[in-house]
Amino acid sequence: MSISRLRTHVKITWCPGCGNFAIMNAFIRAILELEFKIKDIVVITGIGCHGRLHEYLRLNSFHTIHGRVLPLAIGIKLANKDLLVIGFSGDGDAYAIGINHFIHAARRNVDIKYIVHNNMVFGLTRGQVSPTSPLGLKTKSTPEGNFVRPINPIALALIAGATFVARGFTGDIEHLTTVLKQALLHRGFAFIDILQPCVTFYNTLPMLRRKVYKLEESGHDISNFDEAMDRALESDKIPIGVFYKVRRPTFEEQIPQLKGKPMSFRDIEMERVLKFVGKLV
Amino acid sequence: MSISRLRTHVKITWCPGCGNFAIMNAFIRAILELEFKIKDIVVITGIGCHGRLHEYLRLNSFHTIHGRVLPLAIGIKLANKDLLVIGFSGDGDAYAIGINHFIHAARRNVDIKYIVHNNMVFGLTRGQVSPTSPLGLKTKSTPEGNFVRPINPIALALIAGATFVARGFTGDIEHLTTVLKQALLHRGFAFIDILQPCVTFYNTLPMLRRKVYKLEESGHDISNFDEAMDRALESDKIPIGVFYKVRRPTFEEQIPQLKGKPMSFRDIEMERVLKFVGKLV
Amino acid sequence: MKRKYSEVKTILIGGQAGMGILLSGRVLAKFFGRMGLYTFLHTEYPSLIRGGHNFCILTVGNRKVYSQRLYADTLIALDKTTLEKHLWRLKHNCLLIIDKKIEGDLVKRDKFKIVELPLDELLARKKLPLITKNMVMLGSLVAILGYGIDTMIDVVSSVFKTKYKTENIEATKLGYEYTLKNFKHLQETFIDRGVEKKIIITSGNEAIAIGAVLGGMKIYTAYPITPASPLLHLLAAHQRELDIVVVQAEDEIAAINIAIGAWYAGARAITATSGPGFSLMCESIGLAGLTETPLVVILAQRQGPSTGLPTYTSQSDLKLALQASHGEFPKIVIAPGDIEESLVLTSTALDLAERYQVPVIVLVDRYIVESYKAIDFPNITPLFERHYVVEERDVIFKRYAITESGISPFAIPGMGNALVKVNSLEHDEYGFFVEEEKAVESMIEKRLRKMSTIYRDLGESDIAAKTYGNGREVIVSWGSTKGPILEAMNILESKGLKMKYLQVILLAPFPKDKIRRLLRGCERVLVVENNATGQFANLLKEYLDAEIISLLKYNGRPFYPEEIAERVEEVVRK
Amino acid sequence: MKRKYSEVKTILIGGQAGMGILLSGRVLAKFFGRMGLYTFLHTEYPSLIRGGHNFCILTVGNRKVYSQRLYADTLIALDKTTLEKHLWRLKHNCLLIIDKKIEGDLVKRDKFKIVELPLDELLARKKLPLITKNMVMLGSLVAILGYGIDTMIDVVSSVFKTKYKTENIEATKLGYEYTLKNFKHLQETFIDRGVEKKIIITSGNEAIAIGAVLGGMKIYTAYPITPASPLLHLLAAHQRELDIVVVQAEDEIAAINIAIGAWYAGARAITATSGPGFSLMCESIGLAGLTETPLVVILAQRQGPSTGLPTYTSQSDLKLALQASHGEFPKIVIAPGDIEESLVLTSTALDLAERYQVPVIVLVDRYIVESYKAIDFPNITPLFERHYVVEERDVIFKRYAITESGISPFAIPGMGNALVKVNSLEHDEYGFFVEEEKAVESMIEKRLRKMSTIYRDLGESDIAAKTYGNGREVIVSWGSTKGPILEAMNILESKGLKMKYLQVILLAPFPKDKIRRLLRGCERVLVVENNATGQFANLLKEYLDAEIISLLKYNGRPFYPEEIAERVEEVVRK
Ligand SMILES: Cc1ncc(C[n+]2csc(CCOP(=O)(O)OP(=O)(O)O)c2C)c(N)n1
Ligand SMILES: Cc1ncc(C[n+]2csc(CCOP(=O)(O)OP(=O)(O)O)c2C)c(N)n1
Ligand code: SF4
Ligand code: SF4
Ligand SMILES: [Mg+2]
Ligand SMILES: [Mg+2]
Repeated sequence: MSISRLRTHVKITWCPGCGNFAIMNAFIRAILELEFKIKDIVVITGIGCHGRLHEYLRLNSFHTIHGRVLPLAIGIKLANKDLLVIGFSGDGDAYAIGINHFIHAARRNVDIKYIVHNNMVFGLTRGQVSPTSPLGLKTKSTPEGNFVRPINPIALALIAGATFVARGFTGDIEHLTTVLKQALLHRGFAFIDILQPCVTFYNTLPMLRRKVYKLEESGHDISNFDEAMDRALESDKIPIGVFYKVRRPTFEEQIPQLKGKPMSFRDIEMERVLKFVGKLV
Repeated sequence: MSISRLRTHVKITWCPGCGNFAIMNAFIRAILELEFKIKDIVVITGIGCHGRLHEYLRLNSFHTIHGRVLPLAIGIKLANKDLLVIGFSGDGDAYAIGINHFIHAARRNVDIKYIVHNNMVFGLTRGQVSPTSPLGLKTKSTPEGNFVRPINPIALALIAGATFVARGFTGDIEHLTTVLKQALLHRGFAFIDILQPCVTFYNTLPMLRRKVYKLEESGHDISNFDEAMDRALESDKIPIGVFYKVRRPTFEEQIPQLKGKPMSFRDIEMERVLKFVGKLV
Repeated sequence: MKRKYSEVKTILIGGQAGMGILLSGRVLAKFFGRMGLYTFLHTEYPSLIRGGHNFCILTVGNRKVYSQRLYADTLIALDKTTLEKHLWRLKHNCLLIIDKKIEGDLVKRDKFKIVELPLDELLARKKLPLITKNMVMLGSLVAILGYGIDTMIDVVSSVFKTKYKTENIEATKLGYEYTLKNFKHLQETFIDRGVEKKIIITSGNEAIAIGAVLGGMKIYTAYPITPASPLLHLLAAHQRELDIVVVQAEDEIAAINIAIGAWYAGARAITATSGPGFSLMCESIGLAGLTETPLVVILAQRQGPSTGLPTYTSQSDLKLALQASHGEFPKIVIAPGDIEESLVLTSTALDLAERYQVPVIVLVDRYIVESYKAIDFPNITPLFERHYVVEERDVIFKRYAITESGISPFAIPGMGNALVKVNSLEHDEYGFFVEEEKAVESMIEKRLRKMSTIYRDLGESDIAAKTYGNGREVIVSWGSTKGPILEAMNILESKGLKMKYLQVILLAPFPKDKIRRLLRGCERVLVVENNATGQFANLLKEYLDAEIISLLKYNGRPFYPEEIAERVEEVVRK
Repeated sequence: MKRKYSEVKTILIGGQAGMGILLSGRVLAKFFGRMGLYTFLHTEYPSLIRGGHNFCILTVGNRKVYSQRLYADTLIALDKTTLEKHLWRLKHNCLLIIDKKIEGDLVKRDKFKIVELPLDELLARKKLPLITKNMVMLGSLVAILGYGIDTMIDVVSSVFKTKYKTENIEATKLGYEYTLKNFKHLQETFIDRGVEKKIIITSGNEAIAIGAVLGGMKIYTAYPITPASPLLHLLAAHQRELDIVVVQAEDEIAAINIAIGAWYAGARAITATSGPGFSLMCESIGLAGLTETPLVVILAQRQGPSTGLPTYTSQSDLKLALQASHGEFPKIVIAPGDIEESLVLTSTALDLAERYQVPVIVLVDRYIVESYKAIDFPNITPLFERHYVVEERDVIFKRYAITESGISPFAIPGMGNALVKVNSLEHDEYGFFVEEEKAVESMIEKRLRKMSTIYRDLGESDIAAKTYGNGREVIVSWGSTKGPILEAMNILESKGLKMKYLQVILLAPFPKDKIRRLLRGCERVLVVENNATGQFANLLKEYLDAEIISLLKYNGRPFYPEEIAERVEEVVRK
């Protein structure tokens, strides 16, 4: 299958040079290479430039309201655990309005994938400060420079209990594709923060190119939590790749009722209800 | 001044033996010992058993809706930076519905104090699982035992950028008072997670007594972030005391307009407005 | 068997929180149920864990009992406060079962029949824990009413599964025997046995749980909040046997979005909350509306605004339910009037949500969900017809096909090969974003046409509105005021005043034609509601020419039938 | 100076996003302002960052211009799409300024006056960047209209502070000179100079900013959202000079709670948002309501529901604004009708909020906040009377003292020695939790009495409603439809049809008596609003006996005066 098999007819409206292109392409490649069953994939996107992705993907999709990608994804997965459920957010979507769901989804270890387009700025609303904007960044809402310390999504995910934590970079599609593939194959909550430039409001590409290095080329042990945390807290250089991966029972695996047919397709068993009502006599 | 000076006439309705008593008493002692100006203290409480605290304190207070203690506290502090602003939450209030505000308040380093009554359960709503409930805990909403990993508030606060991070324990009022005093004297966002039993729904007291030890008695360096993080991630023993303390410019200190009189008491300067309107010609 | 119609007796039980007051009420209701008597149990407690005054009013009858009554035939007082607070409720010659410790100044001994139990002494003697005091009193009551103790022991054993089971049984026996020994002279004959039918005692929350499962709910997700959380506890406790999944979310916004996700993926889901949580859900209700994703939200009202009075009832969220979220989209709002209807309409809500692909809000309140009522063993038939289609072609599904009814075929991702695209932005038939004027208009019009379709389908149905009784004077109400109104009609009828009562169930789309028809020729109506601004009366005003007299109550307490009857008499007289 | 009344000309500028279309409109408006002409600038752009068609319509006149017009006298087309999309708007003999690259099939050359500019060539020759194309065209227009270039250069320099300043000036000159040289024969005389007054060009957002500061706003906090975010940008950029603090919150719930905290501590604060954010704020609006904390929320409506059409206008959030939050509490909802009123009423809102200690919702919309209008230099007087008291005694302040007006004295913590206790639970006069029936009732009644007090104070005032013109036929509207209606009245008057227009500003408490009085004897009214269900018309229906004819528009676009005039003529004729 070629990439176009997964594209709709819809014209892309991202700014030329935007990092979203790389994310889309790497994602399509990962899906194709892993030969997932197309009809069983569901993509959820939040509101933001990143959110338009769903328009371009010939996949089941739900373009939801700002900040609520994760609870929606959890609902989908609980309804039908046979679906491959992938959420996409922007850094505003994920870490400003939506950070509570992020922490809680990570600790639950629901088997969903979460991909954050981190351009360190609010794109669609035309350039305000975001929780990942670096100190000093001048934006429309911080004209004298941001003075609030950026959050560290990788470290937060680790602390929150995510079982797969990675960072991607749109400047290296090959690498990004590999990371995405690993995430898609992980069983449990898989989180990837992808550093992408917003060429219109904050072009991080040159800075990122200078700073990134690959974890897998630096002898990093992805099964070691402490090491993952140390890397997450690095600030001069920016490691990309998988920080941490561990297999823990997923949320669904711990709910006995979920064994068997997906909830969506089950019928009602009358004896069960009768038994329940019987107790009220 | 005696403790009763800071008590209202309102009868306390907490269950006998509840940890909230210790928190209230330690807090009152801390306030009295530090000789703060009573009229300049504002206490904010969220919804939960802990929230009734405001009824018992003869202090300015705002008993607000569930989960929103921190933004309210920030608003108060910005309006009048001369107030000592102290927020109280429960673990549900702070870490379930309110965790986004927690992360963002910590990174902003607003000069407010945040005290969480962590009884690892939802008390007022009669015993459901909370984000800090341990694995296996049977509650009304997890009758077969909680299987979602608890969050680690101390580690989250550290990662989020809080400049004062501590843990208290209601089983040791002396120690709790000392910790509270340090928090109240800290300039910036001071966070204390206080382990308290809920004698009605989850009595943690025996377990806690067994596990706690004091950081200050174990050679802990509160200026060392990495060390703080290591201690935060301990699981067999439970360290109490101050994990981390650093002085960084507060949010307010970085806003030049806030210098001088509190915003609440300022007038309008007409020339400023005229100048602004003049630009629209 | 001789049966006096409408014989009801009222028992009030009160004490401090933690004394097992509410539980005593339920035990007693179960007991009477086994004896073939119907009951209604109203409870009241403050928003505290310990301390504070709790009480419950159990009204018993040999026909269905629709609400508690204002005045008591029997008072079981575990503390002095109970006696002080409720003295005004006690009928002449009322039976008092009290702890001997209670100082008696308050009680004019000649006015009442008094059973004083030396509780501490009795329990100490048998080495029983103090928390079984309430059971001693229930045993005592059983003795006074002339019943045998066996059924009561049965009930007690069924309620206390493990913890303190034997202690509670012992305590019950203790009270029974002590009373037989010392107060046999006070024995009275109680209401004759009623029916032979199988009676169940259920709270509104339990009824909703049954209705939810019968309607095919597979996922329940909520954030705890009074008075909706008992539903969470119940469903969590029984999730395995009911074959459902229960998730406690991190907040109400997460809860409702989990539910929306589940519906999108084909599983019926419900979330329940009360005012504060519902306010938080507004944005997401609009998401369901625009994306035409089915959704059921149960709003159990309590006294607001804001945190307000968390444990007290109210009907003050009607207007918000009708306009929850910015923008305009079709939705259904239904208000069951009692526990039986809560069961049926929860099933119905699930069906309607999927049929019309709209959010359905089920408006109940603290008074419905936390009251207990004896009802006949319900008709357990599932309402579980699915309304989706399966498209096997590998195409992008026309999820928003423009149709005359406004209803587009509903497909589920993963079923069939077609892809299902859903969009919170305005969209074309396939779910792609559009901004062009004509395209926008036609999608908005399609969506709003559903409202007419729903109106056409339901506006004249039994779900829309029902009448009871017949008479020149008319009462109109919605929701939980139904019970007290029906009881008030009983009271009035016994005084020779026949009433007609119109219960409106469907609040959106508003069944204006049916209401107009049912009230034709009627010059004035009394509208009864539990709020301060007459929200429903104002709604009615738009469609009705009759004079509207509002009877409002807004102190967090439900109406008592006596209050309504009194007001009706006032109105009629003037 | 000779002056023809009501001479207006309309210029449409279109091109792709990123071509500086909207900016061109503003530059031109400023230019005309300096020439003593009034303008109204309407803009339209899709919810995208790049690509997609942007356009703006600038209507110019020598008297105040209240809205854009439907048909254009001049078209400036930077791309072909502009020509295709707007051909229908072009008047006969319309002036076309187009990029020479655009293929001319579409344009019937004899119908129009055409200025073709070889933009790429011209710019390349001068080594100017392509993003200055728009300025070449503006220069060209200035030449055709027979103006000198100096004022335009002035305006351009003032708009481009640093970046590309000289390039833009050069480009403007280039267009001016090229046109003078090649198209002097097309020169036309434009509208005569209007006034000598000082005119400012302001958007609704700018007007709100001015009003906010004049009303004493000290803290502005918001989460970015279209179309409210320009207000955030503006206030952030000027926070130091305006002596205010601007905080971008982590979400709308944080924003509104920061505002509530600020008000509690005595600083006036505002948050602004649009539908999705407002829906999220509902719970907190109830918090302000119950705790009687003043609050001002600006709701800039856009087309919903849900994410909907983020960059398009709507008036569909009225009902939510009226019932934002569960429960019942007094609130004020005011809807400015235009940019001038947005300024004044924002100040007023701050004053009313503190005076009555209620949440005040200022309902504007995308059409008001993102349109630009030439207005006379406003009367810059602050509305900054404080309404709090200072209690020096060391007591717990009776923050909720029961008063006849319902308004309790307002104190601020830290001012004076009294302690101020505020409670989201129902409370007594001191702010302590109460559940007792009588106490609850009297506090609810006290709060609701404020609604009557506000009604008494404002119901007959100018803030309630205003009328314009006089005639048998009546139009009623609220909010931003005012502009197009006033223009429609001009059109109709020129055809001999005089209209009366009633603008309702206060939506809660609804000024029913004033409206009834102003519409006495009127048999039918045309209600104009930007939504699909006639939310305001339904409200009016409750209070008015006249026949209501609704003119609705719900495709995200504002009304054009021509559409309204046409509908009026239809109604009158039939
Ligand atoms: C409740 C709500 N608040 C605000 C918005 C406005 N909004 C749309 S996208 C966005 C943030 C965009 O930033 P990010 O998530 O980083 O996405 P990007 O555009 O950078 O990809 C905001 C605040 C909204 N749609 N809904
Ligand atoms: C929006 C909203 N959701 C839910 C509730 C119900 N509620 C009240 S307190 C509480 C949690 C209590 O737990 P915690 O914060 O740990 O406080 P505790 O009672 O244990 O001190 C909840 C869910 C509410 N008041 N508001
Ligand atoms: S604004 Fe930034 S994030 Fe959005 S499409 Fe353009 S470059 Fe990409
Ligand atoms: S329920 Fe628990 S937290 Fe609440 S008062 Fe009782 S012991 Fe304390
Ligand atoms: Mg971003
Ligand atoms: Mg707790």
